[in-house]
Amino acid sequence: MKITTEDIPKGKLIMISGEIDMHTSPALRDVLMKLTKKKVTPIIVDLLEVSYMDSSAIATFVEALKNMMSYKGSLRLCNLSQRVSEIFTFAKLNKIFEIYKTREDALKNC
Amino acid sequence: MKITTEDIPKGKLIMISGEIDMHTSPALRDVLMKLTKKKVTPIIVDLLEVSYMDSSAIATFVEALKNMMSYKGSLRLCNLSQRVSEIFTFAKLNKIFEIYKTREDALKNC
Amino acid sequence: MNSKTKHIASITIPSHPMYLSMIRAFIEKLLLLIDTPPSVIEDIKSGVDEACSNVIKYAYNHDYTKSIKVSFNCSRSEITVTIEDEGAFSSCLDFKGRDLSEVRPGGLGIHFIKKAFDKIDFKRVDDTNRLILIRKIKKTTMKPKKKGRQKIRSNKGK
Amino acid sequence: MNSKTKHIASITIPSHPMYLSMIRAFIEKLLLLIDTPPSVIEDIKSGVDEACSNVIKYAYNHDYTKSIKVSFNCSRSEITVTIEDEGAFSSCLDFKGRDLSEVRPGGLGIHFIKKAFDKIDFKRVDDTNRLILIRKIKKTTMKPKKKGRQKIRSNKGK
Ligand SMILES: Nc1ncnc2c1ncn2[C@@H]1O[C@H](COP(=O)(O)OP(=O)(O)O)[C@@H](O)[C@H]1O
Ligand SMILES: Nc1ncnc2c1ncn2[C@@H]1O[C@H](COP(=O)(O)OP(=O)(O)O)[C@@H](O)[C@H]1O
Repeated sequence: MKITTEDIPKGKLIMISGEIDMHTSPALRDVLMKLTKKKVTPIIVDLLEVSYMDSSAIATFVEALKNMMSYKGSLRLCNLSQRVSEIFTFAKLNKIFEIYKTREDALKNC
Repeated sequence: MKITTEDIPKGKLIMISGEIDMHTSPALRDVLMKLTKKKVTPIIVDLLEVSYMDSSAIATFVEALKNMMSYKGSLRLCNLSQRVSEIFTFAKLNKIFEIYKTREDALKNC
Repeated sequence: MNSKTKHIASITIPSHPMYLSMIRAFIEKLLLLIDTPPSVIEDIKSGVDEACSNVIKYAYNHDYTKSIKVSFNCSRSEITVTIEDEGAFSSCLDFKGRDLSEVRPGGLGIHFIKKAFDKIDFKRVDDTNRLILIRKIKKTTMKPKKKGRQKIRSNKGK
Repeated sequence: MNSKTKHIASITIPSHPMYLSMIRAFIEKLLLLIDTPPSVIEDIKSGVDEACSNVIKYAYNHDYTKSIKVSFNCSRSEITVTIEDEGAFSSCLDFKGRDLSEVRPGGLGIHFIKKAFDKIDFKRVDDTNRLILIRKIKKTTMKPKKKGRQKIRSNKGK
Protein backbone atom coordinates (compact mmCIF):
# COMPACT_ATOMS: atom_id res chain seq x y z
CA MET A 1 0.00 0.00 0.00
CA LYS A 2 1.11 3.53 -0.77
CA ILE A 3 -0.51 6.71 0.51
CA THR A 4 -0.07 10.12 -1.10
CA THR A 5 -1.68 13.26 0.31
CA GLU A 6 -2.30 16.50 -1.51
CA ASP A 7 -3.48 19.90 -0.34
CA ILE A 8 -6.69 21.06 -1.95
CA PRO A 9 -8.29 24.54 -1.67
CA LYS A 10 -10.26 23.33 1.34
CA GLY A 11 -9.30 20.14 3.17
CA LYS A 12 -7.10 17.26 2.05
CA LEU A 13 -6.97 14.70 -0.74
CA ILE A 14 -5.64 11.24 0.05
CA MET A 15 -4.74 8.83 -2.74
CA ILE A 16 -4.26 5.20 -1.81
CA SER A 17 -2.85 2.46 -3.99
CA GLY A 18 -2.32 -1.26 -3.47
CA GLU A 19 -3.78 -3.53 -0.82
CA ILE A 20 -5.24 -2.34 2.47
CA ASP A 21 -5.14 -5.19 4.98
CA MET A 22 -4.25 -5.95 8.59
CA HIS A 23 -0.60 -5.19 7.82
CA THR A 24 -1.03 -1.91 5.98
CA SER A 25 -4.17 -0.36 7.51
CA PRO A 26 -2.31 0.99 10.59
CA ALA A 27 -0.40 3.37 8.27
CA LEU A 28 -3.69 4.56 6.78
CA ARG A 29 -5.10 4.97 10.28
CA ASP A 30 -2.12 7.15 11.26
CA VAL A 31 -2.73 9.49 8.34
CA LEU A 32 -6.47 9.76 8.99
CA MET A 33 -6.10 10.20 12.76
CA LYS A 34 -3.64 13.05 12.29
CA LEU A 35 -6.04 14.84 9.97
CA THR A 36 -9.15 14.31 12.09
CA LYS A 37 -7.28 15.47 15.18
CA LYS A 38 -6.65 18.74 13.36
CA LYS A 39 -10.35 18.77 12.39
CA VAL A 40 -9.52 18.87 8.68
CA THR A 41 -12.57 18.87 6.40
CA PRO A 42 -13.37 17.68 3.83
CA ILE A 43 -11.12 14.62 3.58
CA ILE A 44 -11.36 13.12 0.13
CA VAL A 45 -10.09 9.57 -0.28
CA ASP A 46 -9.36 8.40 -3.81
CA LEU A 47 -9.53 4.60 -3.94
CA LEU A 48 -8.84 4.25 -7.69
CA GLU A 49 -5.70 2.17 -7.26
CA VAL A 50 -6.89 0.06 -4.35
CA SER A 51 -6.81 -3.57 -5.45
CA TYR A 52 -7.86 -5.15 -2.15
CA MET A 53 -9.53 -4.03 1.06
CA ASP A 54 -10.23 -6.06 4.19
CA SER A 55 -12.36 -5.46 7.28
CA SER A 56 -9.59 -3.53 9.02
CA ALA A 57 -9.65 -1.01 6.17
CA ILE A 58 -13.39 -0.59 6.62
CA ALA A 59 -12.90 -0.26 10.39
CA THR A 60 -10.33 2.47 9.78
CA PHE A 61 -12.71 4.48 7.61
CA VAL A 62 -15.54 4.03 10.11
CA GLU A 63 -13.30 5.27 12.92
CA ALA A 64 -12.29 8.34 10.90
CA LEU A 65 -15.91 9.04 10.05
CA LYS A 66 -16.89 8.87 13.73
CA ASN A 67 -14.09 11.28 14.66
CA MET A 68 -15.20 13.68 11.95
CA MET A 69 -18.82 13.60 13.09
CA SER A 70 -17.70 15.37 16.28
CA TYR A 71 -16.74 18.44 14.22
CA LYS A 72 -19.31 17.95 11.44
CA GLY A 73 -16.51 17.16 8.96
CA SER A 74 -17.08 15.57 5.59
CA LEU A 75 -15.36 12.32 4.61
CA ARG A 76 -15.73 11.54 0.92
CA LEU A 77 -14.71 8.37 -0.87
CA CYS A 78 -14.33 8.21 -4.64
CA ASN A 79 -13.25 5.93 -7.49
CA LEU A 80 -14.34 2.72 -5.81
CA SER A 81 -13.73 -0.40 -7.93
CA GLN A 82 -16.67 -2.75 -8.34
CA ARG A 83 -15.31 -5.05 -5.65
CA VAL A 84 -14.60 -2.26 -3.16
CA SER A 85 -18.04 -0.83 -3.83
CA GLU A 86 -19.60 -4.26 -3.16
CA ILE A 87 -17.73 -4.46 0.12
CA PHE A 88 -19.22 -1.17 1.34
CA THR A 89 -22.68 -2.30 0.26
CA PHE A 90 -22.22 -5.70 1.93
CA ALA A 91 -21.16 -3.98 5.16
CA LYS A 92 -24.23 -1.74 4.89
CA LEU A 93 -21.97 1.32 4.85
CA ASN A 94 -22.75 2.54 1.34
CA LYS A 95 -25.42 4.88 2.75
CA ILE A 96 -23.30 5.95 5.73
CA PHE A 97 -20.33 7.22 3.71
CA GLU A 98 -20.40 9.98 1.12
CA ILE A 99 -19.45 7.98 -1.96
CA TYR A 100 -18.64 9.69 -5.27
CA LYS A 101 -18.03 8.18 -8.66
CA THR A 102 -15.13 10.39 -9.72
CA ARG A 103 -12.59 12.55 -7.97
CA GLU A 104 -14.04 15.60 -9.74
CA ASP A 105 -17.45 14.89 -8.20
CA ALA A 106 -15.92 14.48 -4.75
CA LEU A 107 -13.93 17.71 -5.10
CA LYS A 108 -17.00 19.88 -5.74
CA ASN A 109 -17.39 22.62 -3.09
CA CYS A 110 -13.80 22.28 -1.89
CA MET B 1 1.71 -17.53 -22.06
CA LYS B 2 0.03 -16.25 -25.19
CA ILE B 3 1.30 -16.60 -28.75
CA THR B 4 0.17 -14.42 -31.64
CA THR B 5 1.46 -14.88 -35.18
CA GLU B 6 1.37 -12.38 -38.00
CA ASP B 7 2.19 -12.63 -41.68
CA ILE B 8 4.96 -10.34 -42.82
CA PRO B 9 6.04 -9.67 -46.44
CA LYS B 10 8.53 -12.53 -46.16
CA GLY B 11 8.30 -15.13 -43.37
CA LYS B 12 6.42 -14.96 -40.09
CA LEU B 13 6.32 -12.77 -36.98
CA ILE B 14 5.62 -14.47 -33.63
CA MET B 15 4.73 -12.39 -30.59
CA ILE B 16 4.92 -14.11 -27.21
CA SER B 17 3.66 -12.75 -23.91
CA GLY B 18 3.76 -14.09 -20.37
CA GLU B 19 5.83 -16.89 -18.92
CA ILE B 20 7.49 -19.63 -20.98
CA ASP B 21 8.10 -22.64 -18.78
CA MET B 22 7.77 -26.42 -18.73
CA HIS B 23 3.98 -26.06 -18.85
CA THR B 24 3.72 -23.56 -21.68
CA SER B 25 6.77 -24.24 -23.88
CA PRO B 26 5.11 -27.23 -25.65
CA ALA B 27 2.61 -24.80 -27.21
CA LEU B 28 5.49 -22.62 -28.43
CA ARG B 29 7.24 -25.71 -29.78
CA ASP B 30 4.10 -26.65 -31.75
CA VAL B 31 4.01 -23.25 -33.43
CA LEU B 32 7.71 -23.28 -34.28
CA MET B 33 7.75 -26.89 -35.50
CA LYS B 34 4.84 -26.23 -37.88
CA LEU B 35 6.68 -23.26 -39.37
CA THR B 36 10.07 -24.96 -39.70
CA LYS B 37 8.43 -28.01 -41.29
CA LYS B 38 7.12 -25.64 -43.98
CA LYS B 39 10.61 -24.15 -44.22
CA VAL B 40 9.34 -20.67 -43.41
CA THR B 41 12.06 -18.01 -43.23
CA PRO B 42 12.71 -15.63 -41.61
CA ILE B 43 10.91 -16.37 -38.34
CA ILE B 44 10.95 -13.29 -36.14
CA VAL B 45 10.18 -13.81 -32.48
CA ASP B 46 9.21 -10.74 -30.46
CA LEU B 47 9.90 -11.37 -26.77
CA LEU B 48 8.82 -7.93 -25.52
CA GLU B 49 6.09 -9.23 -23.24
CA VAL B 50 7.92 -12.29 -21.97
CA SER B 51 8.26 -11.98 -18.21
CA TYR B 52 9.90 -15.33 -17.53
CA MET B 53 11.78 -17.96 -19.52
CA ASP B 54 13.12 -21.31 -18.34
CA SER B 55 15.52 -23.85 -19.86
CA SER B 56 12.71 -25.55 -21.78
CA ALA B 57 12.06 -22.27 -23.59
CA ILE B 58 15.72 -22.06 -24.54
CA ALA B 59 15.67 -25.72 -25.64
CA THR B 60 12.66 -24.95 -27.84
CA PHE B 61 14.45 -22.09 -29.58
CA VAL B 62 17.61 -24.17 -30.04
CA GLU B 63 15.56 -26.97 -31.60
CA ALA B 64 13.87 -24.55 -34.01
CA LEU B 65 17.23 -23.04 -34.92
CA LYS B 66 18.66 -26.47 -35.68
CA ASN B 67 15.67 -27.31 -37.89
CA MET B 68 16.07 -24.04 -39.75
CA MET B 69 19.78 -24.63 -40.36
CA SER B 70 18.80 -27.53 -42.65
CA TYR B 71 17.16 -25.05 -45.04
CA LYS B 72 19.39 -22.07 -44.25
CA GLY B 73 16.48 -20.26 -42.61
CA SER B 74 16.88 -17.22 -40.40
CA LEU B 75 15.53 -17.20 -36.80
CA ARG B 76 15.58 -13.72 -35.28
CA LEU B 77 14.82 -12.80 -31.70
CA CYS B 78 14.01 -9.25 -30.67
CA ASN B 79 12.94 -7.11 -27.71
CA LEU B 80 14.68 -9.22 -25.08
CA SER B 81 14.28 -7.90 -21.54
CA GLN B 82 17.45 -7.54 -19.51
CA ARG B 83 16.79 -10.82 -17.71
CA VAL B 84 15.98 -12.75 -20.90
CA SER B 85 19.07 -11.30 -22.52
CA GLU B 86 21.18 -12.39 -19.53
CA ILE B 87 19.78 -15.91 -19.85
CA PHE B 88 20.90 -16.19 -23.46
CA THR B 89 24.33 -14.86 -22.55
CA PHE B 90 24.58 -17.23 -19.59
CA ALA B 91 23.66 -20.18 -21.85
CA LYS B 92 26.33 -18.98 -24.32
CA LEU B 93 23.66 -18.67 -26.98
CA ASN B 94 23.83 -14.90 -27.48
CA LYS B 95 26.25 -15.38 -30.37
CA ILE B 96 24.39 -18.36 -31.82
CA PHE B 97 21.05 -16.60 -32.26
CA GLU B 98 20.42 -13.53 -34.37
CA ILE B 99 19.40 -11.10 -31.64
CA TYR B 100 17.96 -7.67 -32.45
CA LYS B 101 17.15 -4.79 -30.18
CA THR B 102 13.85 -3.76 -31.73
CA ARG B 103 11.25 -5.38 -33.93
CA GLU B 104 12.01 -2.83 -36.64
CA ASP B 105 15.66 -3.95 -36.71
CA ALA B 106 14.64 -7.60 -36.91
CA LEU B 107 12.17 -6.89 -39.71
CA LYS B 108 14.78 -5.37 -42.03
CA ASN B 109 15.05 -7.29 -45.33
CA CYS B 110 11.75 -9.09 -44.87
CA MET C 1 -10.68 -31.90 -14.68
CA ASN C 2 -11.95 -35.31 -13.71
CA SER C 3 -14.81 -35.07 -11.23
CA LYS C 4 -12.89 -37.17 -8.70
CA THR C 5 -9.66 -35.23 -9.12
CA LYS C 6 -8.63 -33.33 -6.01
CA HIS C 7 -6.24 -30.49 -6.42
CA ILE C 8 -4.32 -30.25 -3.24
CA ALA C 9 -2.07 -27.34 -2.60
CA SER C 10 -1.06 -25.59 0.60
CA ILE C 11 0.93 -22.69 1.91
CA THR C 12 2.50 -22.10 5.31
CA ILE C 13 3.49 -18.61 6.39
CA PRO C 14 4.70 -16.94 9.60
CA SER C 15 1.87 -15.49 11.71
CA HIS C 16 2.88 -11.95 10.80
CA PRO C 17 0.37 -9.69 9.01
CA MET C 18 2.92 -8.88 6.29
CA TYR C 19 2.57 -12.42 4.95
CA LEU C 20 -1.21 -12.27 4.53
CA SER C 21 -0.65 -10.84 1.04
CA MET C 22 1.15 -14.08 0.13
CA ILE C 23 -1.89 -16.12 1.08
CA ARG C 24 -4.12 -13.89 -1.02
CA ALA C 25 -1.77 -14.14 -4.02
CA PHE C 26 -1.60 -17.92 -3.59
CA ILE C 27 -5.40 -18.19 -3.54
CA GLU C 28 -5.77 -16.00 -6.60
CA LYS C 29 -3.22 -17.98 -8.60
CA LEU C 30 -4.53 -21.38 -7.55
CA LEU C 31 -8.19 -20.61 -8.16
CA LEU C 32 -7.45 -19.01 -11.54
CA LEU C 33 -5.58 -22.15 -12.59
CA ILE C 34 -8.66 -24.25 -11.85
CA ASP C 35 -10.98 -21.82 -13.69
CA THR C 36 -12.85 -20.39 -10.72
CA PRO C 37 -15.09 -17.40 -11.53
CA PRO C 38 -13.58 -14.04 -10.46
CA SER C 39 -16.33 -13.21 -7.95
CA VAL C 40 -15.83 -16.55 -6.18
CA ILE C 41 -12.08 -15.93 -6.10
CA GLU C 42 -12.63 -12.51 -4.51
CA ASP C 43 -15.00 -13.94 -1.90
CA ILE C 44 -12.63 -16.75 -0.96
CA LYS C 45 -9.66 -14.38 -0.84
CA SER C 46 -11.54 -12.11 1.57
CA GLY C 47 -12.90 -14.94 3.70
CA VAL C 48 -9.56 -16.68 4.13
CA ASP C 49 -7.74 -13.38 4.72
CA GLU C 50 -10.16 -12.47 7.52
CA ALA C 51 -9.91 -15.91 9.09
CA CYS C 52 -6.11 -15.72 9.05
CA SER C 53 -6.16 -12.19 10.51
CA ASN C 54 -8.30 -13.57 13.32
CA VAL C 55 -5.82 -16.38 13.92
CA ILE C 56 -3.08 -13.78 14.38
CA LYS C 57 -5.27 -11.61 16.63
CA TYR C 58 -7.07 -14.19 18.74
CA ALA C 59 -5.38 -17.60 18.53
CA TYR C 60 -1.85 -16.18 18.62
CA ASN C 61 -2.65 -12.95 20.46
CA HIS C 62 -0.38 -11.04 18.05
CA ASP C 63 2.58 -13.36 18.50
CA TYR C 64 4.11 -12.97 15.04
CA THR C 65 6.63 -15.81 15.37
CA LYS C 66 4.20 -18.70 14.95
CA SER C 67 2.85 -20.14 11.73
CA ILE C 68 -0.38 -20.52 9.80
CA LYS C 69 -1.10 -23.21 7.24
CA VAL C 70 -3.77 -22.85 4.59
CA SER C 71 -4.66 -25.90 2.47
CA PHE C 72 -6.89 -26.25 -0.54
CA ASN C 73 -8.81 -29.22 -1.71
CA CYS C 74 -10.96 -28.77 -4.75
CA SER C 75 -13.41 -31.06 -6.44
CA ARG C 76 -15.92 -30.29 -9.17
CA SER C 77 -18.59 -29.52 -6.59
CA GLU C 78 -16.76 -27.71 -3.80
CA ILE C 79 -13.65 -25.92 -2.67
CA THR C 80 -12.48 -26.81 0.83
CA VAL C 81 -10.06 -24.52 2.61
CA THR C 82 -8.47 -25.66 5.86
CA ILE C 83 -6.74 -23.14 8.11
CA GLU C 84 -4.50 -24.51 10.82
CA ASP C 85 -2.72 -22.82 13.70
CA GLU C 86 -1.06 -23.94 16.91
CA GLY C 87 -2.42 -21.14 19.05
CA ALA C 88 -4.69 -21.16 22.04
CA PHE C 89 -7.87 -23.18 21.70
CA SER C 90 -9.86 -20.67 19.81
CA SER C 91 -12.84 -21.28 17.63
CA CYS C 92 -14.65 -18.46 15.92
CA LEU C 93 -17.66 -20.74 15.44
CA ASP C 94 -19.56 -19.41 18.44
CA PHE C 95 -18.76 -15.81 17.69
CA LYS C 96 -20.94 -13.46 15.81
CA GLY C 97 -19.85 -10.36 13.99
CA ARG C 98 -21.51 -7.14 14.95
CA ASP C 99 -25.04 -6.30 13.87
CA LEU C 100 -24.46 -4.67 10.50
CA SER C 101 -26.96 -1.90 11.21
CA GLU C 102 -24.73 -0.75 14.05
CA VAL C 103 -21.99 1.53 12.68
CA ARG C 104 -18.74 0.94 14.57
CA PRO C 105 -15.24 -0.21 13.72
CA GLY C 106 -14.63 -3.98 13.83
CA GLY C 107 -16.83 -7.02 13.89
CA LEU C 108 -16.95 -7.44 10.11
CA GLY C 109 -14.47 -10.28 9.59
CA ILE C 110 -16.87 -13.05 10.49
CA HIS C 111 -19.39 -11.64 8.03
CA PHE C 112 -16.82 -11.86 5.21
CA ILE C 113 -16.03 -15.45 6.17
CA LYS C 114 -19.73 -16.39 6.14
CA LYS C 115 -20.25 -14.60 2.82
CA ALA C 116 -17.51 -16.66 1.20
CA PHE C 117 -18.32 -20.08 2.58
CA ASP C 118 -21.42 -22.28 2.70
CA LYS C 119 -20.19 -24.44 5.55
CA ILE C 120 -17.85 -23.64 8.43
CA ASP C 121 -16.50 -26.29 10.72
CA PHE C 122 -13.96 -26.31 13.54
CA LYS C 123 -11.86 -29.08 15.05
CA ARG C 124 -9.24 -29.09 17.76
CA VAL C 125 -6.76 -31.84 16.85
CA ASP C 126 -3.94 -32.33 19.36
CA ASP C 127 -2.60 -28.79 19.78
CA THR C 128 -3.90 -27.56 16.49
CA ASN C 129 -6.94 -25.43 15.68
CA ARG C 130 -8.38 -26.52 12.37
CA LEU C 131 -10.96 -24.29 10.71
CA ILE C 132 -12.61 -26.00 7.74
CA LEU C 133 -14.33 -23.75 5.22
CA ILE C 134 -16.39 -25.15 2.35
CA ARG C 135 -17.58 -23.26 -0.68
CA LYS C 136 -20.03 -25.06 -2.96
CA ILE C 137 -19.49 -24.59 -6.68
CA LYS C 138 -22.42 -24.16 -9.01
CA LYS C 139 -21.55 -26.30 -12.01
CA THR C 140 -22.71 -23.79 -14.56
CA THR C 141 -20.51 -21.02 -13.19
CA MET C 142 -17.31 -23.06 -13.47
CA LYS C 143 -16.89 -22.99 -17.24
CA PRO C 144 -16.37 -19.45 -18.45
CA LYS C 145 -13.36 -20.24 -20.61
CA LYS C 146 -12.11 -17.03 -22.09
CA LYS C 147 -11.09 -16.99 -25.72
CA GLY C 148 -7.51 -16.07 -26.44
CA ARG C 149 -6.36 -17.02 -22.98
CA GLN C 150 -4.34 -20.18 -22.88
CA LYS C 151 -6.43 -23.07 -21.69
CA ILE C 152 -5.01 -24.48 -18.53
CA ARG C 153 -6.16 -27.90 -17.50
CA SER C 154 -5.16 -30.13 -14.67
CA ASN C 155 -4.90 -33.19 -16.87
CA LYS C 156 -3.08 -31.53 -19.74
CA GLY C 157 -0.27 -33.57 -21.12
CA LYS C 158 -1.30 -36.71 -19.30
CA MET D 1 15.16 -8.24 10.79
CA ASN D 2 16.99 -9.71 13.72
CA SER D 3 20.06 -11.65 12.62
CA LYS D 4 18.77 -14.78 14.32
CA THR D 5 15.27 -14.45 12.93
CA LYS D 6 14.33 -17.20 10.51
CA HIS D 7 11.49 -16.60 8.16
CA ILE D 8 9.96 -19.93 7.43
CA ALA D 9 7.40 -20.28 4.73
CA SER D 10 6.54 -23.17 2.46
CA ILE D 11 4.31 -24.14 -0.41
CA THR D 12 3.09 -27.54 -1.57
CA ILE D 13 1.73 -28.03 -5.06
CA PRO D 14 0.71 -30.96 -7.25
CA SER D 15 3.52 -32.29 -9.45
CA HIS D 16 1.91 -30.85 -12.57
CA PRO D 17 3.82 -28.28 -14.65
CA MET D 18 0.87 -25.86 -14.53
CA TYR D 19 1.58 -25.24 -10.84
CA LEU D 20 5.22 -24.24 -11.35
CA SER D 21 4.04 -20.66 -11.89
CA MET D 22 2.63 -20.71 -8.33
CA ILE D 23 6.02 -21.58 -6.94
CA ARG D 24 7.64 -18.76 -8.89
CA ALA D 25 5.00 -16.26 -7.71
CA PHE D 26 5.45 -17.47 -4.12
CA ILE D 27 9.22 -17.02 -4.32
CA GLU D 28 8.90 -13.55 -5.81
CA LYS D 29 6.45 -12.39 -3.13
CA LEU D 30 8.37 -13.91 -0.23
CA LEU D 31 11.78 -12.61 -1.27
CA LEU D 32 10.41 -9.14 -2.00
CA LEU D 33 8.92 -9.05 1.51
CA ILE D 34 12.33 -9.72 3.00
CA ASP D 35 14.04 -7.11 0.79
CA THR D 36 16.02 -9.41 -1.47
CA PRO D 37 17.68 -7.68 -4.45
CA PRO D 38 15.82 -8.25 -7.76
CA SER D 39 18.70 -10.09 -9.44
CA VAL D 40 18.91 -12.57 -6.55
CA ILE D 41 15.14 -13.08 -6.72
CA GLU D 42 15.37 -13.85 -10.45
CA ASP D 43 18.23 -16.30 -9.92
CA ILE D 44 16.42 -18.14 -7.13
CA LYS D 45 13.17 -18.21 -9.10
CA SER D 46 14.98 -19.80 -12.05
CA GLY D 47 16.98 -22.24 -9.94
CA VAL D 48 14.00 -23.51 -7.97
CA ASP D 49 11.80 -23.68 -11.08
CA GLU D 50 14.39 -25.83 -12.87
CA ALA D 51 14.85 -28.09 -9.85
CA CYS D 52 11.06 -28.59 -9.59
CA SER D 53 10.78 -29.27 -13.33
CA ASN D 54 13.43 -31.95 -12.87
CA VAL D 55 11.48 -33.47 -9.99
CA ILE D 56 8.46 -33.79 -12.30
CA LYS D 57 10.56 -35.20 -15.14
CA TYR D 58 12.97 -37.50 -13.33
CA ALA D 59 11.78 -38.25 -9.80
CA TYR D 60 8.10 -38.57 -10.78
CA ASN D 61 8.65 -39.57 -14.40
CA HIS D 62 5.84 -37.18 -15.45
CA ASP D 63 3.33 -38.54 -12.95
CA TYR D 64 1.37 -35.34 -12.38
CA THR D 65 -0.67 -36.62 -9.42
CA LYS D 66 2.10 -36.44 -6.80
CA SER D 67 3.23 -33.41 -4.85
CA ILE D 68 6.24 -31.14 -4.43
CA LYS D 69 7.02 -29.11 -1.34
CA VAL D 70 9.28 -26.06 -1.42
CA SER D 71 10.33 -24.51 1.92
CA PHE D 72 12.23 -21.33 2.66
CA ASN D 73 14.42 -20.53 5.57
CA CYS D 74 16.10 -17.16 5.57
CA SER D 75 18.65 -15.61 7.87
CA ARG D 76 20.68 -12.46 7.40
CA SER D 77 23.48 -14.41 5.79
CA GLU D 78 21.75 -17.02 3.64
CA ILE D 79 18.57 -18.21 2.02
CA THR D 80 17.95 -21.94 2.24
CA VAL D 81 15.46 -23.56 -0.09
CA THR D 82 14.45 -27.17 0.47
CA ILE D 83 12.64 -29.08 -2.27
CA GLU D 84 10.96 -32.33 -1.28
CA ASP D 85 9.33 -35.05 -3.36
CA GLU D 86 8.25 -38.61 -2.79
CA GLY D 87 9.42 -39.90 -6.13
CA ALA D 88 12.03 -42.49 -7.04
CA PHE D 89 15.40 -42.08 -5.39
CA SER D 90 16.79 -39.44 -7.63
CA SER D 91 19.53 -37.00 -6.89
CA CYS D 92 20.67 -34.50 -9.45
CA LEU D 93 23.92 -34.08 -7.50
CA ASP D 94 25.95 -36.41 -9.69
CA PHE D 95 24.56 -35.06 -12.90
CA LYS D 96 26.11 -32.46 -15.01
CA GLY D 97 24.36 -30.24 -17.48
CA ARG D 98 25.66 -30.23 -20.99
CA ASP D 99 28.85 -28.50 -21.99
CA LEU D 100 27.65 -24.99 -22.74
CA SER D 101 29.79 -24.74 -25.87
CA GLU D 102 27.76 -27.58 -27.35
CA VAL D 103 24.60 -26.21 -28.95
CA ARG D 104 21.71 -28.63 -28.42
CA PRO D 105 18.33 -28.58 -26.71
CA GLY D 106 18.31 -29.58 -23.03
CA GLY D 107 20.92 -29.90 -20.34
CA LEU D 108 20.64 -26.30 -19.11
CA GLY D 109 18.55 -26.75 -15.96
CA ILE D 110 21.43 -27.84 -13.75
CA HIS D 111 23.40 -24.78 -14.86
CA PHE D 112 20.57 -22.49 -13.71
CA ILE D 113 20.43 -24.27 -10.36
CA LYS D 114 24.19 -23.88 -9.89
CA LYS D 115 24.05 -20.22 -10.94
CA ALA D 116 21.45 -19.49 -8.26
CA PHE D 117 22.93 -21.39 -5.34
CA ASP D 118 26.29 -21.51 -3.61
CA LYS D 119 25.76 -24.88 -2.02
CA ILE D 120 23.68 -27.84 -3.15
CA ASP D 121 23.01 -30.80 -0.94
CA PHE D 122 20.86 -33.91 -1.24
CA LYS D 123 19.37 -36.24 1.34
CA ARG D 124 17.13 -39.25 1.06
CA VAL D 125 14.98 -39.32 4.22
CA ASP D 126 12.59 -42.26 4.46
CA ASP D 127 10.81 -42.16 1.11
CA THR D 128 11.51 -38.53 0.48
CA ASN D 129 14.09 -36.86 -1.74
CA ARG D 130 15.27 -33.66 -0.13
CA LEU D 131 17.28 -31.21 -2.21
CA ILE D 132 18.79 -28.43 -0.11
CA LEU D 133 19.84 -25.29 -1.91
CA ILE D 134 21.73 -22.51 -0.16
CA ARG D 135 22.27 -19.00 -1.47
CA LYS D 136 24.67 -16.81 0.49
CA ILE D 137 23.65 -13.20 0.93
CA LYS D 138 26.19 -10.45 0.69
CA LYS D 139 25.31 -8.11 3.53
CA THR D 140 25.81 -4.97 1.51
CA THR D 141 23.43 -6.06 -1.21
CA MET D 142 20.58 -6.66 1.22
CA LYS D 143 19.75 -3.08 2.08
CA PRO D 144 18.60 -1.22 -0.98
CA LYS D 145 15.48 0.23 0.65
CA LYS D 146 13.62 2.14 -1.98
CA LYS D 147 12.23 5.52 -1.06
CA GLY D 148 8.50 5.92 -1.41
CA ARG D 149 7.86 2.22 -1.19
CA GLN D 150 6.29 1.13 2.05
CA LYS D 151 8.91 -0.35 4.32
CA ILE D 152 8.08 -3.88 5.20
CA ARG D 153 9.81 -5.43 8.15
CA SER D 154 9.46 -8.75 9.81
CA ASN D 155 9.37 -7.24 13.26
CA LYS D 156 7.03 -4.38 12.44
CA GLY D 157 4.36 -3.83 15.00
CA LYS D 158 6.02 -6.00 17.57
N1 LIG E 1 -9.98 -17.44 15.58
C1 LIG E 1 -10.68 -16.85 16.59
N2 LIG E 1 -10.46 -17.24 17.86
C2 LIG E 1 -11.15 -16.68 18.87
N3 LIG E 1 -12.06 -15.73 18.74
C3 LIG E 1 -12.32 -15.30 17.52
C4 LIG E 1 -11.66 -15.83 16.37
N4 LIG E 1 -12.13 -15.20 15.30
C5 LIG E 1 -13.05 -14.33 15.74
N5 LIG E 1 -13.18 -14.37 17.08
C6 LIG E 1 -14.10 -13.56 17.90
O1 LIG E 1 -15.19 -13.14 17.08
C7 LIG E 1 -15.30 -11.71 17.12
C8 LIG E 1 -15.75 -11.17 15.78
O2 LIG E 1 -14.71 -11.36 14.84
P1 LIG E 1 -14.61 -10.43 13.56
O3 LIG E 1 -15.97 -10.40 12.91
O4 LIG E 1 -13.49 -10.91 12.71
O5 LIG E 1 -14.36 -8.97 14.09
P2 LIG E 1 -13.15 -8.25 14.85
O6 LIG E 1 -11.93 -9.12 14.78
O7 LIG E 1 -12.99 -6.97 14.12
O8 LIG E 1 -13.65 -8.06 16.24
C9 LIG E 1 -13.94 -11.20 17.55
O9 LIG E 1 -14.00 -9.96 18.19
C10 LIG E 1 -13.44 -12.30 18.45
O10 LIG E 1 -13.90 -12.11 19.77
N1 LIG F 1 15.92 -34.66 -9.83
C1 LIG F 1 16.65 -35.42 -10.70
N2 LIG F 1 16.64 -36.75 -10.59
C2 LIG F 1 17.35 -37.53 -11.43
N3 LIG F 1 18.09 -37.06 -12.44
C3 LIG F 1 18.14 -35.75 -12.61
C4 LIG F 1 17.43 -34.84 -11.75
N4 LIG F 1 17.68 -33.59 -12.18
C5 LIG F 1 18.49 -33.72 -13.23
N5 LIG F 1 18.78 -35.00 -13.50
C6 LIG F 1 19.68 -35.52 -14.58
O1 LIG F 1 20.59 -34.49 -14.95
C7 LIG F 1 20.51 -34.20 -16.35
C8 LIG F 1 20.70 -32.72 -16.61
O2 LIG F 1 19.59 -31.98 -16.09
P1 LIG F 1 19.19 -30.58 -16.68
O3 LIG F 1 20.44 -29.75 -16.72
O4 LIG F 1 18.06 -30.03 -15.91
O5 LIG F 1 18.78 -30.83 -18.20
P2 LIG F 1 17.60 -31.60 -18.91
O6 LIG F 1 16.52 -31.89 -17.93
O7 LIG F 1 17.16 -30.64 -19.97
O8 LIG F 1 18.21 -32.85 -19.48
C9 LIG F 1 19.13 -34.71 -16.76
O9 LIG F 1 19.08 -35.06 -18.13
C10 LIG F 1 18.92 -35.87 -15.84
O10 LIG F 1 19.49 -37.06 -16.39
